[in-house]
Amino acid sequence: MSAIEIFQIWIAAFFTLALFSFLYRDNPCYRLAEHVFAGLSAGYEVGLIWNSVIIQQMIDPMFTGGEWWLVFPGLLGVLMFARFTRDYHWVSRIPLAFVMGTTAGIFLLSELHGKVLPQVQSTMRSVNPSEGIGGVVLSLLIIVGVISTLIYFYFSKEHKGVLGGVAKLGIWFIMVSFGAHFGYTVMARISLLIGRVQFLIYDWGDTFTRIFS
Amino acid sequence: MTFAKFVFWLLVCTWLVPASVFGDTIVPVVDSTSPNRFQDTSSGSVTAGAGAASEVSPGGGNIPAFRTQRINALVLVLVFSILVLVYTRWAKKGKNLFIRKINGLDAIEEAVGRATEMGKPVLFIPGIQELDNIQTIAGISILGRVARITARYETPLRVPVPYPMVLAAGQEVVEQAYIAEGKAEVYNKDIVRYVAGEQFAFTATVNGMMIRERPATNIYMGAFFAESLLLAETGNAAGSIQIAGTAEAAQLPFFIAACDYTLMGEELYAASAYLSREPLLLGGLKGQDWVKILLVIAMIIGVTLVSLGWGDWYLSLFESV
Amino acid sequence: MQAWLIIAYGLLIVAGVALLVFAFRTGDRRYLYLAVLLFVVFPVVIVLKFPTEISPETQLLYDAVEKLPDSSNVLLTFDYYASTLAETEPMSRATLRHLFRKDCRVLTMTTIPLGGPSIAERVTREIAAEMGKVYGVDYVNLGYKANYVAVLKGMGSSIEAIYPTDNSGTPLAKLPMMSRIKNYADISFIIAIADNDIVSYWISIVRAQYGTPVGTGVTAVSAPQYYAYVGAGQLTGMLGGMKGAAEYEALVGHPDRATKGMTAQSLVHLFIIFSVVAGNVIFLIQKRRAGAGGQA
Amino acid sequence: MKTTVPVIIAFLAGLVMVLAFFFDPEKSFVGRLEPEVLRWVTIVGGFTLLLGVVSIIRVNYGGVHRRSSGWGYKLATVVSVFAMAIPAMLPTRMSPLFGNGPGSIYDWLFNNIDAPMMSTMFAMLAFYIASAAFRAFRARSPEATLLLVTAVLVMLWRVPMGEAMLKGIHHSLPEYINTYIMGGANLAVQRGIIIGAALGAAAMSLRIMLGIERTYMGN
Repeated sequence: MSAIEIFQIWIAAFFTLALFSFLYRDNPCYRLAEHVFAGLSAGYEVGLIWNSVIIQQMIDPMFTGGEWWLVFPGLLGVLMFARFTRDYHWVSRIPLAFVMGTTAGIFLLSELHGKVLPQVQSTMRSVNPSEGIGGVVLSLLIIVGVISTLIYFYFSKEHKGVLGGVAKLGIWFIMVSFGAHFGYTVMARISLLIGRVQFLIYDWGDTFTRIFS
Repeated sequence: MTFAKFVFWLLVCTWLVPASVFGDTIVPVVDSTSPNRFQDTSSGSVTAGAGAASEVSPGGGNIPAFRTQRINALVLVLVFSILVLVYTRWAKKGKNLFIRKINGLDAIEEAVGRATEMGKPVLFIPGIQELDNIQTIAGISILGRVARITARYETPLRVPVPYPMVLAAGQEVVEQAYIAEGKAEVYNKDIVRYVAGEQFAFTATVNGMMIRERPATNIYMGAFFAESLLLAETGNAAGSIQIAGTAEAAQLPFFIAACDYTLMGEELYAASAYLSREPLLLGGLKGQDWVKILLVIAMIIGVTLVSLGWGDWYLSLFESV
Repeated sequence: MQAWLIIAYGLLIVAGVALLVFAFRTGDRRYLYLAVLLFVVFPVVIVLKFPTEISPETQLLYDAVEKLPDSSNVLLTFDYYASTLAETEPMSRATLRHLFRKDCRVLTMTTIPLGGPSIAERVTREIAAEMGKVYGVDYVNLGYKANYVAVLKGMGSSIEAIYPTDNSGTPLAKLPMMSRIKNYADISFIIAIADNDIVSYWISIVRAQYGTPVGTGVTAVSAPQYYAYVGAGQLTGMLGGMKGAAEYEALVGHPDRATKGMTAQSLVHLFIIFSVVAGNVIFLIQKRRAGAGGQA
Repeated sequence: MKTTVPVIIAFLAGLVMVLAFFFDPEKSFVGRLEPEVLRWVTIVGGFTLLLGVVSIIRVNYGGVHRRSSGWGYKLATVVSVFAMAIPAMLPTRMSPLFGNGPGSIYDWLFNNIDAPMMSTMFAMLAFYIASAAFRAFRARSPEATLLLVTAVLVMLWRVPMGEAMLKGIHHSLPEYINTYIMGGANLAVQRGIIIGAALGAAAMSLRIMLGIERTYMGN
């Protein structure tokens, strides 16, 4: 293990411990780690966007690929800075509207086509007794669960009477699902912590033996 | 735009214009198996993508390059748009539309009031995604409504955002809200501020903010992932009232566990309409409800047909390629 | 089991219960944090080994590797981010040990841009040093290339076209091992270790279109969705989460981090369940008392 | 003008995406326009990043300049931004330390400081999930009890010791949990939420495209 490797492990160990210390209380070490973390990740974003967007998707295609029209999205981006002016403040809404409109157009169809259709389709399951008792129970559970959950979200009527009953069933289903999901996730989170603790004990701990031997 | 105009334009644009102007059959068939294309499909199914590409050509009839196998999506979009717009139009005419109470949303005004009394800030987080996610846009719309309330009471507002376009949109929305309430002089450019573009760096900063400034109210509206519980637990420890809303089904259990109120799934999208009390926006919710009923009916028909063994043709109507 | 181990773990449990009582009494969640920390650190330092029952999916992967002719060419992927190292890295280490022991030639690659290549370098070099293997002869790290679908498909015709050089910039032509590996046809087995959906691409592109058998190691969260593939024979074996990794370590006969982590994982998990149940019992007792008080 | 132009632009941008969905990506004009529009969005976003940098520098440098409380931390943020961003923006041909490839300063800072901190924040969830479970899973009402019971059952099922215990109660109990709770009730609810949310998102998209919802312009 070289000196530089030991140094790297110590840096990582310091920031790891500094962040963990927040669990006890806010303190200068956490504050330092938090501020460095924020700065680095903003810088990371700048480096990423500069290299993968500005250079690779705009400058390179413009100058080496001859795609001169990419100057327009560039100008559209510049309009964003109109917000710093007094009279043409509203112009910055144009790039925003462009981005929001595109997002809306994509989601209108990706949600209806990519989510609603396949999810509705796979809910149409057979409840024919030939599926066996287990199969029928499972199908019924899914069909009733989907429908009652959808009804729970129905906005147009007060949840009373039959509607109220179905919505109540919906909330029971929702609770079972949330409990299951929560319980299922616990283990994965624990293994993340084990990973950090193993880093501290094995890797960082190892550097002590190297230093003192 | 009125409903009739919309349908007219939709028809013109989806059928006639492309058919006569844009659809060119001159371009030779490009190798449809080029791998780059699959990256863009959100379905994640590689084979489906390949199948879709090769099935295209002649089925389109006289409309070149139209993907006939997506006609079911077109029907769904049309039915959906018509229902939403019919109700929007009725709402505009002044028809009284009933919308049931949504607890989490009624709590917002109360929670802001509490912050005002305590003289502490309201913290609003419009999710951790960029403006290219519709949940972020929903979050930004809700921010506009919340900013009106904070402007009215002159309650301090903090909006840390993880991405620059959300920053731009957020600043615009908040500034306009303060102007609309006649409180332009209270507005400050740093209400909405950019904080670290990475999920966990953002979380670390916001957590620090929560413990140091102890906001009276935390509102989370938008797309959240693993950081949902990190934020909500810290807010809970800091003693803030917390209201969350997200359409990420996987994060709902954690918000439910740590927040006082949670808007689930579509309630997030309904929130901006609900808070605005504008009939125009509320009308849309009614239309949406109708589609829901139609889908439930469609499912029941489907289950019956499939159980009787006659369902294959019916299921194929819902095929998404 | 030695007596002192029993005493040590007995004390640990007593401490856990005591912290839980404090947490309940004071409402201060930091007692709980401390208990969780204790239950994670303790088993990592003082190892207590539970017998491991090998699941059929793990056995399937082990057998598939075991049946490979000696000196086969195998592709091992490092498709995971640094955040899931605890589950995935032990899988890489255990499979790598097994492959090297069988004198397989190991080719590694990653579809994760940041972190992926350096994890692959670190792990392979460490295990290679341990087993006396030589870079370029026994193993090669290809590193990362963008656009994974194109990469996965392109390697079917020519690996060199996608990766002209290895991760450190050496042309593949200069690495002796690569003279015998041109594309998937020269690779006998693929082990994809991943914390994301990439495994389904290894199945649908590589297994389905080129016929090379694929085995996998995935995180516990995503494991359930891959059982169906194992059942259908599209995946030749699977390691699920830290448990799968621990099982493989047991099979290879070299217990490592996963085996040590498993005890911690089970203990913390059981502690959380216990704390929830105990919290409710106390809550119900208090409620009953308050109820009785109210009526009197 | 101030609202009409943005509304029209939003409508047209959305329309391109809607049309592109129905037409062949290579054989139609809109189909080929789609990736171009998406690239434009990316580039606009790239330019906007400068706004973000201005914001983070103003908030932090302002504090340093005024020597307000905690200005030292704010200085750390400013220094970190530049330490990461500037070498990454310089071309690699000047020095292998520049750019964002392996061996660059950018790569080193990411692997040795950023990545460990990301993993650590992620790992803190273990503590939070324990305390959230302890506090929230109480049998306060019938609904909360349902949540509690399923959570405990599923948690038991996930560890070998717990699974053995469940098997002791009924030999196929673990299998039932997998089939009927995870693959039944849980799947059904996720599906219901996904369908409902998709309808909500589609309605929201429609409102934006048609200029009914224009909060982003202050209306």
